[in-house]
Amino acid sequence: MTEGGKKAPVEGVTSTLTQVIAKVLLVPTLMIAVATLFKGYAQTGDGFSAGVIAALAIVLQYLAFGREVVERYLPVQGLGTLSWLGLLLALGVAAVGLFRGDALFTHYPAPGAEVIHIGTVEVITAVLFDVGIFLLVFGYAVGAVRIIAGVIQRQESGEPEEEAVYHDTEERLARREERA
Amino acid sequence: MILLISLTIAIIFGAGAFLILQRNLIRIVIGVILISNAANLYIIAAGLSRGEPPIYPLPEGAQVSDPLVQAMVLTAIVISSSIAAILLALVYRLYVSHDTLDLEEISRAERRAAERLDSGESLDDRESSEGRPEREERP
Amino acid sequence: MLAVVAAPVAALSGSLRPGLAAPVGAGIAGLAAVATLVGWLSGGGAVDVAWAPSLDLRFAIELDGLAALYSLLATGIGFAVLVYSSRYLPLHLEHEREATGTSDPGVRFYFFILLFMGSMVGLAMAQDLILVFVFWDLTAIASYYLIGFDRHKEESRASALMALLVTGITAVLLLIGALVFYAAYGTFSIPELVELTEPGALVTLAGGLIAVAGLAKSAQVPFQFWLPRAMAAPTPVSAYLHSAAMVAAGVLLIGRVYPLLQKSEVLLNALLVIGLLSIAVGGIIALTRNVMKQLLAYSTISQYGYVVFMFGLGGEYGAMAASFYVIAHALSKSALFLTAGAVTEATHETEISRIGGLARRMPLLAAASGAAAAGLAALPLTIGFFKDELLFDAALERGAPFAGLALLAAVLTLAYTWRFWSGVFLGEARGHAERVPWALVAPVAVLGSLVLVGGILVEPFAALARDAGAASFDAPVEVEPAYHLEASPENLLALATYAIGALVILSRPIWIGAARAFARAGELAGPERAYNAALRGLNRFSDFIHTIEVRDLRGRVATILVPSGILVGLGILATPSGDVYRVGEVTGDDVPLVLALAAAAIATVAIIFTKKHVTLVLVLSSAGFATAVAFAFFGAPDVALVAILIETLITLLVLGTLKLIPRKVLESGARIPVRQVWRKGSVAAVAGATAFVVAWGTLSQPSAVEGGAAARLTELAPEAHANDVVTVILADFRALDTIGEVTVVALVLLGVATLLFRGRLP
Amino acid sequence: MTLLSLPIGITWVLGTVLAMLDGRRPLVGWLSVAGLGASFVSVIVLSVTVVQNGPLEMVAGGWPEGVGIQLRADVLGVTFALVSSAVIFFALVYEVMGGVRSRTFPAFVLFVNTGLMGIFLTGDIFNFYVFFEISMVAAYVLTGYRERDYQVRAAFIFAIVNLIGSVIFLVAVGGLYHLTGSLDMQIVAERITQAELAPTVSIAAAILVAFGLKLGLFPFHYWLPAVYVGSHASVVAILSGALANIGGYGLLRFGGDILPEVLALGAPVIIILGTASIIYGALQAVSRRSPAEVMAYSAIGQVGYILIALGIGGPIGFAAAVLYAVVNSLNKLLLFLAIGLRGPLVGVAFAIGAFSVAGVPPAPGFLGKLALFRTGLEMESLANSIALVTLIFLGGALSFLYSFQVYQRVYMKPDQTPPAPPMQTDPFSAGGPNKPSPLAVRGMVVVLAALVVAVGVWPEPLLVLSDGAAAVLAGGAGGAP
Repeated sequence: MTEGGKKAPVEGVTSTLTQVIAKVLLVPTLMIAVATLFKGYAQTGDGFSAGVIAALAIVLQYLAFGREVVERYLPVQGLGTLSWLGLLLALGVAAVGLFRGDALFTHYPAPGAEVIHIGTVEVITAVLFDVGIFLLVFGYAVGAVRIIAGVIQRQESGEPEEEAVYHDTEERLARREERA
Repeated sequence: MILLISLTIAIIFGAGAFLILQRNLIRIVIGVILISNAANLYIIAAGLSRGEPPIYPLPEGAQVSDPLVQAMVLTAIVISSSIAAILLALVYRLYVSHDTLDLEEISRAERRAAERLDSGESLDDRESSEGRPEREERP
Repeated sequence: MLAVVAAPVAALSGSLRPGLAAPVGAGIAGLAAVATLVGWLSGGGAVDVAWAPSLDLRFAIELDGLAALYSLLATGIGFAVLVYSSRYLPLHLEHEREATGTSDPGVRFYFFILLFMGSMVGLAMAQDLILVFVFWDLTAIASYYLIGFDRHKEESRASALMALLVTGITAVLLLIGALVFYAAYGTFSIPELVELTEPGALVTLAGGLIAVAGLAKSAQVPFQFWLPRAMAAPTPVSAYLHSAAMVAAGVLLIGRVYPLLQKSEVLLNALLVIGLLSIAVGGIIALTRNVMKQLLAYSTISQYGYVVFMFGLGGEYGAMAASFYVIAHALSKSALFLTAGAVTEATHETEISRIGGLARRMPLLAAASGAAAAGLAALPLTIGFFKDELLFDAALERGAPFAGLALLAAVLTLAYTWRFWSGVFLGEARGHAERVPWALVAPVAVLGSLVLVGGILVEPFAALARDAGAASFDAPVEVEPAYHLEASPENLLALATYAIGALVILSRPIWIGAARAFARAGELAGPERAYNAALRGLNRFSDFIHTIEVRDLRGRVATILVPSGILVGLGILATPSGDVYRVGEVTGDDVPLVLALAAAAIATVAIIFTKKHVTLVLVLSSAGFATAVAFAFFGAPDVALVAILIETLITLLVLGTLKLIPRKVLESGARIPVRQVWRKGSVAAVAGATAFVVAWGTLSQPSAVEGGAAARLTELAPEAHANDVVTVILADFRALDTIGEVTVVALVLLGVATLLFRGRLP
Repeated sequence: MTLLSLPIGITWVLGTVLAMLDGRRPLVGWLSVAGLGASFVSVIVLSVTVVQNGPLEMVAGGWPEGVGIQLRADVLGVTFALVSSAVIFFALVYEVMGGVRSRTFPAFVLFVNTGLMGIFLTGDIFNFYVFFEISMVAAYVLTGYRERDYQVRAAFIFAIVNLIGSVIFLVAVGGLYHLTGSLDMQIVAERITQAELAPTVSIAAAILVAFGLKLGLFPFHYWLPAVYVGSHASVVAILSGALANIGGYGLLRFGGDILPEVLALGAPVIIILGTASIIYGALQAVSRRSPAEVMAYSAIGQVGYILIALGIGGPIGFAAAVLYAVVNSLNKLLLFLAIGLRGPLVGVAFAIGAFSVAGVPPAPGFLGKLALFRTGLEMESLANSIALVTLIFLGGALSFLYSFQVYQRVYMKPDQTPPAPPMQTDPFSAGGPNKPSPLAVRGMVVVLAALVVAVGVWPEPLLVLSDGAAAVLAGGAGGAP
């Protein structure tokens, strides 16, 4: 998307505009995401929405700056793994109850018991669970975009598509020739 | 209201079905997304007790929306949309190996495969090139 | 006694070393024969343990007279056959190797023939119908592999399949029969059933089903066609199959369930008719055959026809005579088959017309098989004499016409037996003949001498048959075969047999044409032709519907949508729909919701008419947003938020994917002919209508949310330290759903990575 | 409580860990095998407990029933869990022995297992849907495993069709909730009786379609041959041996347990569909040339038997349906694994599978046939009984025919000549299409065949399970106490 081509002047303007907006929006969006995550118990929103919001912030960077720039300046490598770590965290929260002889997914403190507050944030295991989901969704969305960006780059760098597949069918080659 | 909702659901579902019946794979995927939308709308309508959002403090005596269907729909939306993502990946993969997004062409390849089986050949005989290299990791 | 059942297992270990297989197998067979004999003499024994109590299945076996008879045959003749094959098989394999260039160790042979023997013994002893069925099918499996032993020959494979199909499919009738009994009496045990059953339609039905299975296995009309085909097997297999196993299993089954069968007059008469038909068909065709093994095969059909006939005659004599007949026939027939094998080894010929005069070159073989042939033809001083005596006894007991039929049957036997023996051993010498190893002759000699011994010392054999007859008849049997040098009816009939037999043999040129015409008619219109036609027809029909499916059905989603619509429609039609449907009312508050819904519907319909893919995606997302707005008006802000976020994300992903694919490919197949539009449109209409009916029908019902789970969840939310009930449901009450949902999300990422990125996580 | 979570949890956690590792490494492969083995053992322990002490229940989160999601293990559930778990285990061992070719294969297999265990052990209809999606998503990707052209095609067809099925099922779940106000299976079963019949029936029709699609029931079968022929052997074994169980279990659970009245009403339709399936599948299978194709069409037919038994219902009918489903899973596992191999010994395994399909003892198929005939004889009217028994007999005869026609064509050859390559899959080794598969893999399949025979020889545990499962269903609304 960074290549201008014939429409370079127009795209140049738009991309500069997007770049500015993207730069400005990055940090606030991430903050909103974190707020959505921790305030979810009181208000609309939860780990899931928070994850998507945060991811959209990153995606915007991709759209504005292109893959190479983003990956140089932002630590986005390995975010796909992050999603699985998030799932592991959520599973861990789920299993806590089992180790204490309670049912699966028993959250602590128990229903009705006193909850410790740090500021307005309640310290309960359910929040930890939401953090896991946040990580997972964030990792998922960014990961998916990175994959698409990766494939685009593969295509643009002229790497043969066959590399990605096992084999060619005759008819496919014929069709390709026809198009060329 | 019930009738209106039902009609909307029917329209969305019918439109989705129409798209699923198309030949273009992208349209098929969109059709699947649409029928999922219809299902989600149906579920939220299934809890048809509209009222205040179920967030404490609840207004005294007010009708509260059914929170359970909301949770269900949330789950269903997430699942259906992420599955749409995997369908898209499959579509791309089909494009890479068949160089087309036309279902007819793909069915034709399927028919040819069936004929090959009938004539006692292996599916692998013709479609794979000899001595194809193992899929190696790129550095 | 149980050592017998273990035979196949031991054989397997022996067959690991090819050289050892033969002696080990023969040794086991011999031991088993001795064990059975001892077991019988010491009064038998029984094992009865629960097998699968839930289905009332019992592993019930008993060494009664019937079991002893067939076990002795299976193991004893098995022993002879194994000794024979220890020499024959290497020769056979040698020929095959020359023919195909491949070598085959042949251990399969020993494994399956011992499996055959073991299951035959098991079958003989089984007292539980399901157990009978199990062993029954085991014999079918073993015979399948033995008949198809020469795997490279198309003929043997087709024959093996035919034998398996005919006997295997009819075996299911045995199962059904057993279940009919079980449904009525709650037991599979034969002795118990014998006590419980009363004559009536049920016994006729169930017994008839079982009898059909038995008749098919014994190659009786109209199932006879598989047996001659089965001659494609190596000769020892044929010998065994015909005399002591497979075919004998059929009459064994009939003997086993005979106490049940004889409660039905209809069944007995049916047995009579089928027995007679088989005697006639088998006998007449045997007279026309030229290939040795073919002649013997048709003779087997005829001979077991006798046995069935005798069961049909019924009574004390019938039951006992049938058992005795099986012994006599088994000894003779196995000897004759082995003779045929030895002769073929010596001369490399299979047709009677191409050999002759072998008596001088192979005197011992000629004598031994002569004894066997005499036994089959029921000459005096052989055990065969008594079999016919008993036959005549049984027939006479039933009435003079039956005696006449029995006489004709005996004449046929005499004629074709003579044709076989004289054709091979008498006349002028033709062709060359090599020496055959002793192991190919000795078993014939032993069996032949047994035939003679039986002719003099008949009592042991008679005792065995009496015991067996008692088991079949369900009462003690007091029949004593012996020579009576007087003009008793039996003796007169026997003499008549010899006289007419001689006439028939001498008048061969007169009737042979008619007999051939009969055989030819059978080939043209017989059951074998029906079998082949059915097989071909089925395959052709299958190809036909497959073409239809591949051409018209594969890849057609409509094949799901339309039947679904029909199903739902049927459901609606089948149920009363008085005031099920409600229109519901629209109040002023609903207007925003109505507008949002309308927007969603309009945007959705717009998608159909959008051509360009990018526009398509944007219209799609607007439809999604409209739906999200509708969610908000349903009082579901959480849902609305997530819906909007997700919609944004998915729009980006779709656009991204579209970017990966060239525009030309992207548009491929996007336009469809008008005709298809109408067809697809109507299918879509059906789908939409179905959705409408389901939605309207259910939504019209008063919502059961009051008093439902939702209210309690709302009440309990503060307990879980939360204000937003939806969130607490997601994170606590139904956290299992949530974690499942996000697992799907994570899996999708992994899946996309697998498909596009070689499974590396980005 | 832990016992109930283990079958679901073990593979869930392990799958999460393995998703981050390279599944082609043998260590990772064997780790996944160990995990599945542990899961399988936990299912066995759970089954024994359930059979001896009655159902186990647990509400997630420790909330009262009806608030949280209830997990419940009854005999019906554990029976299906047991057989599915076993099928997946063997398929995975098979693939790991032969060499996994994709990074993600073991993880996806573990997640299929997680989803299935969840389905069989949950007592909540929406939770059922969620687990259903977990196993389906994993299966969509697995279907494309090895990524040949025809495998990608298969994956796409499979995904589209099953997504339609999922949506239809989701609608049914929503409808049930609307009518009863609850998602708990027991409560739904109690309350649904008070709802109007018409909407209930339309929901039931939706459920039938959804699970019929999963089973590959005629006329919802069209996706099945392409997928079963195209996909890799171990994947097809999982799809047909484990995943198809969702359909059978779902119909039993939703039909027999939750909507017994509607099931009774719809019995004729179900029996007719089953009949059509048997005839159609068997007729198609007769002339197919490749073993995979024959068995694919056979699968369509075999499903029909389950439907018939379900339609007849009652303790005997339900028991027969469960029994047949289990036996069918084992057959398909064995056959499809054998089809993927070549070389000596493979024929033996295929033969045992074929004998089982044809209902020849001692392979366990005959138990299924026996139970079915017994069910057929249970019909109220004599004419129906005769018609049904004749039909099952004909179906059995055809299965005899197609199993052995193809067996002869492909396997009954002299041992020494290289067998014609079985049609479907690529060889394990890179040594060309006629090279025999590794001995260890072939050995494993033969061992599997022996185990299958063992089930037939000592059927008592299976019978106890199927009878117990039937007792759960025949117990009427709400299932076991």
